[in-house]
Amino acid sequence: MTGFIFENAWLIPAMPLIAILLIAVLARGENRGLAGMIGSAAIGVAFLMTCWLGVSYLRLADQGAAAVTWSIEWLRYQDHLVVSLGTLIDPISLLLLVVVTSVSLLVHVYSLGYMAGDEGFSRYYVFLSLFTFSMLGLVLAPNLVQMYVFWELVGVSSFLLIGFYYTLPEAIAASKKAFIVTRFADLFFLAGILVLGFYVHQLVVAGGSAASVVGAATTQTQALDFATINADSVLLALKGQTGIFGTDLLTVAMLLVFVGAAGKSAMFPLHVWLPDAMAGPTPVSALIHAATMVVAGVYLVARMFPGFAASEDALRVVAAVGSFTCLFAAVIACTQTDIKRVLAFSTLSQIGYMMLALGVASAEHPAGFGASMFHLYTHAFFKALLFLGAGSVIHAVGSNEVTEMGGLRKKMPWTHATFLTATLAIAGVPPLAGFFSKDEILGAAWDGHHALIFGVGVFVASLTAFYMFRLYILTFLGGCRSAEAERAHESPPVMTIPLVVLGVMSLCGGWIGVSHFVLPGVELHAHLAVMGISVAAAAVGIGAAFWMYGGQTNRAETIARSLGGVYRLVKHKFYIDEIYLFLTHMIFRFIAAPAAWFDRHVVDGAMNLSAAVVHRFAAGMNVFQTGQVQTYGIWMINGTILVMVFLWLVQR
Amino acid sequence: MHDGAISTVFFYLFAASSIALALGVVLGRRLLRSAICLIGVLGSSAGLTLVLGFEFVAGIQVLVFIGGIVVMLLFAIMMTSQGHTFEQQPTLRRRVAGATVAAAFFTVTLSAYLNADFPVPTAEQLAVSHEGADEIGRKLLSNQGDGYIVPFEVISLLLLSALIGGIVIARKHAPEDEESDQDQGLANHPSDVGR
Amino acid sequence: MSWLSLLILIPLATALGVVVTPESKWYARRWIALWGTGIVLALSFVMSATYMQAVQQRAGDASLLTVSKMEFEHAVPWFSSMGIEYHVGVDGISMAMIVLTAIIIFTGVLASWDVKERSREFFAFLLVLVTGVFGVFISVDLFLFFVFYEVAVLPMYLLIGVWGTGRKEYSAMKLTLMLMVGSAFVLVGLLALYHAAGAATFDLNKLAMVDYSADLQSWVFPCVFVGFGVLGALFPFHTWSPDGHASAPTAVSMLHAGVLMKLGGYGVLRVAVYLMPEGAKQWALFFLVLTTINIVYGAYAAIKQTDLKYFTAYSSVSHCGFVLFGLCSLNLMGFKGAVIQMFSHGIMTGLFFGLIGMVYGRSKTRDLTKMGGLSRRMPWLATSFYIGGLASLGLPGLSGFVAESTVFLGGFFGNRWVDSSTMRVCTLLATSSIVVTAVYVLRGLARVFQGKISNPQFNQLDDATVAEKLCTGILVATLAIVGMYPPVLIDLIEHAIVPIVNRF
Amino acid sequence: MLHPPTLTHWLALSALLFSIGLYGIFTRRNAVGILLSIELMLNSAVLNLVIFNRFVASGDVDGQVMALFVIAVAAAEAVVALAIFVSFYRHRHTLDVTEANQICHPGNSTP
Repeated sequence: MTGFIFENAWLIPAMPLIAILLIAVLARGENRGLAGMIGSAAIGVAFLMTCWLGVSYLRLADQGAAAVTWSIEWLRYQDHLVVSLGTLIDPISLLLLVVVTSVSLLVHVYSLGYMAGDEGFSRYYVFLSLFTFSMLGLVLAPNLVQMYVFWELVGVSSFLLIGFYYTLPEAIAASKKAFIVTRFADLFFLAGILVLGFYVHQLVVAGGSAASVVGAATTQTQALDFATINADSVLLALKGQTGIFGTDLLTVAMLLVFVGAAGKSAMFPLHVWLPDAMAGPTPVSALIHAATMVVAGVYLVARMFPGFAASEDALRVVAAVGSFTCLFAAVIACTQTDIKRVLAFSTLSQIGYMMLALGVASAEHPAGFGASMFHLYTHAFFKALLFLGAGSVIHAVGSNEVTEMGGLRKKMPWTHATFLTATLAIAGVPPLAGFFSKDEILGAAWDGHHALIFGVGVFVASLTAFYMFRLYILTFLGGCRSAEAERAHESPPVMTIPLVVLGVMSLCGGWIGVSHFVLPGVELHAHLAVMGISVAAAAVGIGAAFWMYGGQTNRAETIARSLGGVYRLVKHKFYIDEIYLFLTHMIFRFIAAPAAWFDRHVVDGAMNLSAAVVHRFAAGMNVFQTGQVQTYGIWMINGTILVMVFLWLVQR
Repeated sequence: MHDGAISTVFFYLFAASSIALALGVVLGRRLLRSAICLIGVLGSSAGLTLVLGFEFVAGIQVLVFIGGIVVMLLFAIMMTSQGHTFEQQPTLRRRVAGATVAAAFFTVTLSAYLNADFPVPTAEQLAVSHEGADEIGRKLLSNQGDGYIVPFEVISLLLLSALIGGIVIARKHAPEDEESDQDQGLANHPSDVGR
Repeated sequence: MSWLSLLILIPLATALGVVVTPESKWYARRWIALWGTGIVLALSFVMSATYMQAVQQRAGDASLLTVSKMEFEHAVPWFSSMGIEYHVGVDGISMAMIVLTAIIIFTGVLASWDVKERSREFFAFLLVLVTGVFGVFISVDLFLFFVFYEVAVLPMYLLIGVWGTGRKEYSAMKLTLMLMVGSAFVLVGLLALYHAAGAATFDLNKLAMVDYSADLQSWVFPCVFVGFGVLGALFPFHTWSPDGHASAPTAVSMLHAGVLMKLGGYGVLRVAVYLMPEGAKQWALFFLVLTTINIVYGAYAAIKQTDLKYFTAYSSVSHCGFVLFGLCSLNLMGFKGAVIQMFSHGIMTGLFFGLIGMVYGRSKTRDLTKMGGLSRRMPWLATSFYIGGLASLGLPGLSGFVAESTVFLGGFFGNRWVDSSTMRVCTLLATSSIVVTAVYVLRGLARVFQGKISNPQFNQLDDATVAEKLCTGILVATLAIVGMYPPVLIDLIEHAIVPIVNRF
Repeated sequence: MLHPPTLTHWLALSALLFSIGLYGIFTRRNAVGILLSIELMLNSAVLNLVIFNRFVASGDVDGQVMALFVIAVAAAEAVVALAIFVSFYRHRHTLDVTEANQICHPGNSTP
């Protein structure tokens, strides 16, 4: 894999980094309008370079090749544990590069309109560029540590962007929550890195001397490179060692990594931060909390897929968590009225879909792997479109509540058209993008004989169609339910053009054979039966939505009332936030407060006690210090005499 | 005064008087009387020095010790006593302790003397005449190896600085207080000013 | 005359210059101090570069595998009857510490730009203090080391007692007494080693040649470890640190938390671990548990603090725990991580205390509950604070991550002498502190800088002055440079750590 | 007949005088009294010097020179002591040394 763009792939993430510096230097005060231009231009260049890279890659004879095309030594822990920063080019990293740069470019452009006039305009673009830089670095990571490094960096840029409106208490709380929950998950990721680092390092060192396990271990073999970890011999050796709780070591390591992935991808039960993260600006939600960052977890699992596949238990956990989250979030989405929250739960559900797809794949039948990547790719476009469309609506109406919208179809034609496209795409209506990817996932589940998962998938497909059309109907159809909605008008072109581009992608994105690109040489076949089932499910969902919300009836309310407690439970997101809040309070009250008290009173008390004892003793000694020179003199002379007598006696 | 018998007599005479008067110095409760006793002790000491044959030193003792120092102490007593010249009796414990220390010191010193092996002077050594004053003067001002010019100058500096120091310590502190100080005399101290 | 002696002579000369500046030109003092420390800073960079060249020239020298090779060595007999010498020299570890000290004192002077009260004594003491710190880092002779160690501790008492705030006398006394007790332990240990080595030399590398009996090491090692550990805020001897830091004036907190606490870790590495590998093997487990408590407990205690300085002080306790934790790992990564953490935490906490001083100087309160929304009025300070906070929670790209990840790997890899599962449990517990750190850092920062402006008086506050911008800018840049390109630091220290590891 | 005094006699006399002075130092409560005792001791030291000059190094005058120095020092000491007494008395209206056991007397602002 040679060529200028391969060997200089680092230029792609470098672009947003340069943008940050330029914005910091140039776009201050009155010039802050420049920030958007600089940021958009830089990411535009990055996008063009990605296209160049993609085209060069497609021209290669060896399809599906993977290579680290550029690297520099970064952090030298010890021999065989040298971390390099590098660029790993293979189909999935290329796919993610395309997704990230294109969506990011569109969001940058869209924000020119959406954020115009905000006093934190240049700050916004700095954060956005920081995020893009980190995400690109994450995607290109050739080793676990680089992955972790940029993993944390995307986390912090997400934190900064959620808390962008830093005077709003809910934004502050949401940003902290997002960071801490994902950080908690990252702890497990880090532990996974430690476990893998130690045991793979052991194998590499042994391989270097005895050439036993890792055949071709050289001094250049680094334990934490994906190339080393994903090697079959290493995985086999890890599977052979016992871990804790009666599982093998590989499963332990992979599960630890998966917890990290689940945190970033907001899988149940670590999903609580994502709905709150909608407190950030809407384009941010589109870019970070829908299209790119939250799929990092999926990407991580895909990156380490050989490990998950080798340890079948870990893969089963992935499938279970994925399908549960997918169902759970879809159910909640049906009851929410905040437009961004509905989309957030829909994101959760779709990421669950991707995890589910990975879970049903295996080394022999990797179809699910391709399907997952395919869905990641299509989802990025239609979900970004949905969020940007929602942003356009919020911009016009000034509220997030669908109860204050309605009837926007005529007033915002471009937004309406593109939003509808995306809704159809996510609902899985042929021939839009979502249909193909969802169909492949269901097909993979079917092929893998995972009946339960297949059932869940179909049911969620139906639910997805239902809640998305519910949202669409409430927002765009019917009559206006508030004065703001009456006055709403279409957004400026700088906002609608990205919508149209994304609309086109949602429409046609599915026609590209991503699965073939990701899994070259694997024979994939379509299932007409599965296609039929999924289309039927979508139709049922859409029909139900129109039946309940289409007319002027209040069937929805009637049903909600008849469900009673169950509805309330779902509406309050199963009270999981409250449980977390309770647990946090418990930690504060029963660990932190006692620790602080203990320190002040016991540890410090002990120190003060020892000081007091010395003081008491000194006070006792003070009796001898009369301050009378005469007394001192008596003691002194007496002492001298005694010493003299003593010396004299000794001498004799 | 090298005549053996006479010097023996004088030795015992002066020794007895100096011990008796010294006891008077430390035991008497009247300061003035103690000071008078001290004059006696110093006088006896000068006599003893004379017995040893050192006329010059004896003269200096009388001049400086008695004529200078003790007179100054008498001034001190006069300046600081306001009628009650009786000194309070020290506590018994203090007296016992002091006596013990003094006795112990005396015992140790004496036993050291008794055990020491001093070169016993021969008769002709003892008979060497001591034309002291000129020899002393030469030695004091000599800068040769065994001369005392440097200590001599140091002592003169010391005396000068003691003189200045004495003035500085005893003078009234704040210059601006001088007028009121003069009104109130010695009984004044700085914090009283302005009351 | 060695280059190294300049490191102690220049601060001393600067102190002298400050003292003789007439009272009418008090503003000249800070310029003198700034120039003096600036020269030291430049010198430290030049020396690091020279050191790196020297290291590359003797790469592969097999005789240096177990003895630390010093550069810029210079020895003059001092008390020759006892074998005490004025013997100075540096290896990579001390070089890194010297650079750290130079950066902190330079920025510390900038942070004290507006000290007007008794500025003569203040700057003089500050410079004497830093002379002692430099002296410790350049000493090869352990007696000299100890002398400088005491020189570094004592001015602290006056600096806190006179220029401090709050319960300053109490804090100053507590700090000085506890550190003195610690140094008494150290002295006992040093004398024991000196005696066991034949009472002929205090030279570190000559002492290192001696084969001490395991019995001796088994009691001297804990003595020295605890002695230095007091300075390194080892649990349960850390309580001087919150009070001391809370009361100290800005530059002193910076220097103290940034550099002086590092003397603890440095001493443990240089004296305890280097000279007594057997003792280290015996005691590693015990101290590992203690430092784990340090890390976790410090972090939890920080959550409940409402005073910004107490908050940072407890976070320092937690972070300094990583230094000692790394040293207890007894392997290459542990030691390396510990040294990186010393550097990183020094810069980071220097930044924190500097910023707290600046914020306090404006808002006149350090109570978290009374602050809010300050980032609107002081964006520069808020940004710097956030970067410092992110570094302290181990964000990659800033130096904290480099240090902590190395320490964690070191702890997880363990060694042959300590039960590996215990090591791993401790490591994972220590690792868990990064979440707690995230909690308290984010809460604290959100309280101070985010939200609505809590007090109408805050609307009048200004952002950083030029001196303050320079001060925070240098520290932030250092954090970022080490974090983004760790080889600058790792190349410097690695050659010095290898001999220590090889002794095990 | 009286025994002619030997060196030991002389030394015993001077030691006795010194011991008496020592006793005085410890028991007198008045500062001037203590000074008197000190003079007594200095005097015995002078005596000792001349005694040794006479009996041990009778050819030299060094003992006498030393005696002169002691006398000079005694004079200097008396001057300073006197000044201190006057100053002390002015502050405290007494010369009782048992009262003088603190550097900073309460109620007495440091000048």
